[in-house]
Amino acid sequence: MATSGQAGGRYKKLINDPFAVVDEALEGFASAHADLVRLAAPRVVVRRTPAPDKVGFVVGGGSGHEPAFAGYVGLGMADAAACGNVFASPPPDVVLEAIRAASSGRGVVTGYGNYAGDVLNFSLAVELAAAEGIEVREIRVSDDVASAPRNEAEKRRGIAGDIIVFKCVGAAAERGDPLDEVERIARKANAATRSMGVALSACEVPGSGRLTFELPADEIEIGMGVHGEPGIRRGPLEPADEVARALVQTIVADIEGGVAGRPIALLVNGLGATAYLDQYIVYRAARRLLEAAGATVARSYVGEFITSLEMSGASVTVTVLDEELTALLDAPARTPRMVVW
Amino acid sequence: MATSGQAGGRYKKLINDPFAVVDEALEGFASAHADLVRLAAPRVVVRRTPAPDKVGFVVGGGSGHEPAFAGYVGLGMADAAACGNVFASPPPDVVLEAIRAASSGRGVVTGYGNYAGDVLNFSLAVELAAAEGIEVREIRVSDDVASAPRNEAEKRRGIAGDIIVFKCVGAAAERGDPLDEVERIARKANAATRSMGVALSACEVPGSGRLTFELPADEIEIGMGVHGEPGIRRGPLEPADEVARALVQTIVADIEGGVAGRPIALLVNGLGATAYLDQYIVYRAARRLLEAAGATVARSYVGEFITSLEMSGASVTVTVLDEELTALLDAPARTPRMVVW
Amino acid sequence: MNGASLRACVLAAADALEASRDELCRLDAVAGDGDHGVTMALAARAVRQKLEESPGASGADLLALVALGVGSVGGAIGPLYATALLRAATALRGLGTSEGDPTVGEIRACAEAGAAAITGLGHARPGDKTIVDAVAPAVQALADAEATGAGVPEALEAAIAAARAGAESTTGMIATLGRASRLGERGRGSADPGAASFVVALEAAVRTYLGPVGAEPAGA
Amino acid sequence: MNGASLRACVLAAADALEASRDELCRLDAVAGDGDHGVTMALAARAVRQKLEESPGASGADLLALVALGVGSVGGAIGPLYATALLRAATALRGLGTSEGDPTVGEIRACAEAGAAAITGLGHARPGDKTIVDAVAPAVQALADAEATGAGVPEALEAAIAAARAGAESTTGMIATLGRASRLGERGRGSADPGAASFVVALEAAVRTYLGPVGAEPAGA
Ligand SMILES: Nc1ncnc2c1ncn2[C@@H]1O[C@H](COP(=O)(O)OP(=O)(O)O)[C@@H](O)[C@H]1O
Ligand SMILES: Nc1ncnc2c1ncn2[C@@H]1O[C@H](COP(=O)(O)OP(=O)(O)O)[C@@H](O)[C@H]1O
Ligand SMILES: [Mg+2]
Ligand SMILES: [Mg+2]
Ligand SMILES: [Mg+2]
Ligand SMILES: [Mg+2]
Repeated sequence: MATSGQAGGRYKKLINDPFAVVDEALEGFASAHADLVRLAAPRVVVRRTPAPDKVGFVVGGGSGHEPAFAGYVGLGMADAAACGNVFASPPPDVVLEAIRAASSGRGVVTGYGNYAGDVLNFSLAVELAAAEGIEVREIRVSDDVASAPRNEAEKRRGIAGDIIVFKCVGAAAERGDPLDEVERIARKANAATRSMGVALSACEVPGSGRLTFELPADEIEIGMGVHGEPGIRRGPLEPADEVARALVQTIVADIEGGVAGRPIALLVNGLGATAYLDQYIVYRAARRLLEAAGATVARSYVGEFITSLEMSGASVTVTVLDEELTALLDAPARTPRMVVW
Repeated sequence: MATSGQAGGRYKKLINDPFAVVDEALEGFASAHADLVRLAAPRVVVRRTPAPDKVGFVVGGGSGHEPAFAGYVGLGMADAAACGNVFASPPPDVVLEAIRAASSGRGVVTGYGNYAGDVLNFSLAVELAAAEGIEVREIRVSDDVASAPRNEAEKRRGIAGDIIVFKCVGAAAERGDPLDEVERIARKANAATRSMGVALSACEVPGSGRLTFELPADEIEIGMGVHGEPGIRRGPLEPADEVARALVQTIVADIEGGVAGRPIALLVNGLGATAYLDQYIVYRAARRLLEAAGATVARSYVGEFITSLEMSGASVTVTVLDEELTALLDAPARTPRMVVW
Repeated sequence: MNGASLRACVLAAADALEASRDELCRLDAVAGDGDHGVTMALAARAVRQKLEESPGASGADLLALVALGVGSVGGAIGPLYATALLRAATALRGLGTSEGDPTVGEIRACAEAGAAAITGLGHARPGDKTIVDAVAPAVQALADAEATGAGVPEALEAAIAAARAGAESTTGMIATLGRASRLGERGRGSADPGAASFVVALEAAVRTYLGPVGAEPAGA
Repeated sequence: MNGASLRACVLAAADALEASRDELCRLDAVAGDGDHGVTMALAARAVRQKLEESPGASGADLLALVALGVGSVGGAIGPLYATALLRAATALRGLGTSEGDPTVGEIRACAEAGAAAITGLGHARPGDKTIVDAVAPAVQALADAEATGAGVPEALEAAIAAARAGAESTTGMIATLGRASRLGERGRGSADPGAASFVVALEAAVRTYLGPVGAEPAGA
């Protein structure tokens, strides 16, 4: 049985030392976007020009998900990003450094995907920050409906919904909202957001010498996460319309009150190797299904927002909007990988 | 020998009918970015709000290169994009429709990569437009130094340099430059721009049932074009620093007077499946080499600007800048896939 | 030439091109972008649709529709076929023989007009490893047949044989035009896809026109 | 405990983890994200660097350095090891025995403090298919050895055996915590990578401490 992977079940990569990928890429990133960001410490990306008086916003997580997370540091989004090794949460001292950089005395919010490693490391950092007198609120994005049932929604992991939540939180902080307000927005945006993804092929953590999983040549994994964590089922490779139907149906069924008559944001995220052509075909299918379910697609985002190295696949994210969230999504942002104007 | 390709030497795709990929993706694209663009005809993407009185700018080419070309329609870049089948130039009537939509009476410039098919179809369209009284100037982007020697530079094909040229031309047209001026800018930007790429794996034209080429598991193709046209040599997969060296050396050797003491724009383009991590590692290496050669990297662009479906690989583009080109690159743009603010 | 027959010939060529999709993609993958089979299959679809939309079209009008259909696929091959077929249609119209069966000379004249359009637009010469290497010998074979007074079936069979030999000869050539032109030596050893697809289309069309081997022309 | 010896034990564990990189990635690929071998190899590098930077460190100070090194890799495993080693270092410091060889009871006390830190931070219980399933039995084996008055070599061998049995038992378990927890039945049949790497590290460290089989403890 043929296995997924570029060649011989492995991927060819444009890298040097497999253990240096994160630091080399961050050096490149910081120099390419030096007008917007800089490296405050080895794994800590901060705004070139810090915002003087606002609630700080720190994002972070494992590397290998670019443009997440450093790509969202800048005006209207994050003040700092804490970057870990590939698919590994940054350690507490890196997160603490990011919190310090983001702090201008009005408190800090940290936003990250709900994974065991991130929870452990960020929580420790938050404790350390508190000991330094910095008040930090944590928001664990948990949009992946495939990762836990609705009655255990707090166990769900965070995938592409990160970007919707980060955009809203960043905009709220940027306009000067106080800490409680920014935290409220964070929880509200997270609660309004649901995602589900599908993987067509695996990726390879540099240095691991193997793919993150094996998928038969004619199968896909429905509900897979952004690290190759197994999803809810494997099935044959179906047309994009059918794949989109599986994702959208599960998402819509999870939204209390459904989507009929409601404005939504629709985000399609490519995992890395999926062509834009395919991403827009999935978007088209998802949009048709959501409109058929009575939703009004008020805002759309298509592209690679949070990837899994060179994995092939995509996810669909739906956020039920109101005026407040819509205004925050539309607020200006100028970051290396998201510009809203 | 293992061949490249996702699985069984083929790629899994999120598509429906392989012959409908372009139209389905364009439907998705136009609805996702309805605030900026609309479909004026089946394969013709135009600005939602046409610019009333300026030189028109039409870009176009085969599909499968997204975000090129429709992704660059909008304020500060193109007025219309003519989209062909996958890896096939749009036919003359589609180009003509785009020219008509872009024309506001001050003439039109068409910009496209220098490929036999595009030259044939665009030239025929330009003749048809002339018969309707629309004056059209053609700029064939020819930045790929691997595709022909320097003394036959007019035979070179166009790859990621497209984006630099399109940005400058779009900005010149937007600020109201007359037709001669816009054409001058187009030729100047093209003359100042050189690129070279490397492919690590192939892609699959939907419906073709096969990869565009076979590459052994441990080899890369240096100088490959954005459709999988063979490059100048095959070699072993080397570290990113070595690959970047091969590209940058060839590019710099091709620049009359070299880069020492000159400001340049450096663009690294991912072909589709190459992770951002890898792109930034290539950027870092290219930047170091260019700086070592005495250049000042004044502007940087990293990402997927012109892809080859799910091909793995990257290209490096260097544009020798002056104040005029720099100002045009920095001018505001608001398009579905390029926002400069 | 009989209109219903020309329509049948075109549809047969369309079917044959679709059936050759995989092989044509394979040839194009050697040195080009691997899409030629898909492009010709799309052309076949587009042509079929044009013919369905105009069920009454025949003769030169039908050729013009085929030109529009093939031309709609764009790429390098679309405008070459489109211009060639439009010029052939004009030549056919000029002959004013759309009711009866064409003579060898009439066929030759139309083919010549089409071939001239291809070289006029694409600037390829024999030996450049393009469709011209199949088209030019076929036209020459028709001219030779005309000179020796051969019948239509014989002339058309000679044209197929010449086109096929020409396409096969591209295997030893190095491309100098189009996508494959930067390959140099590495492209040698594989036939030009455009030349190959021309043989596929020509053979299917002629076989349909001539009917089962030895029978009278289908349109007679 | 002898400082040089502890250092040697740690370096042996680092070597062993690096040598197991592929196998640990393979285990993590079954149900997790396939990086555990890379993470532990990065931890080994970081620890080695910390030890090189402080050539004089020994005892509790050395354990604290190891904690910082492992912790620097982040992920789920980094903070678990870091907290465990820091607590073990504190316990060791409290014993005030850094000069002589530790007794079984002293080893048990440090191990218990470390194990408690892991469950306190990660909230995993035995049976959840985590590192706890290897750590908890090892600590229990030390306690049992202490109760029966066994010697240090015997106690440590018992700890290894118990850890290995515990790690092997995770093969039949379904993960309920961490990345693998959404896999359900499909995760069964493969050992937990964190438990497996703990056995690798423990075994290498103990073997170095005890020296060649039958020999006196290396630090003696
Ligand atoms: N200038 C030209 N003159 C004649 N034929 C050409 C020319 N350029 C390309 N061709 C023909 O087109 C064929 C390629 O067609 P196709 O693959 O459909 O187009 P594309 O190159 O756009 O992918 C070549 O095999 C060759 O026969
Ligand atoms: N809450 C937890 N308590 C104890 N151990 C855990 C917990 N979460 C994860 N682990 C351990 O961590 C291991 C995974 O480590 P690793 O692959 O390095 O981290 P990540 O999950 O961040 O990729 C698991 O096999 C398990 O033993
Ligand atoms: Mg991990
Ligand atoms: Mg093509
Ligand atoms: Mg082709
Ligand atoms: Mg892991």
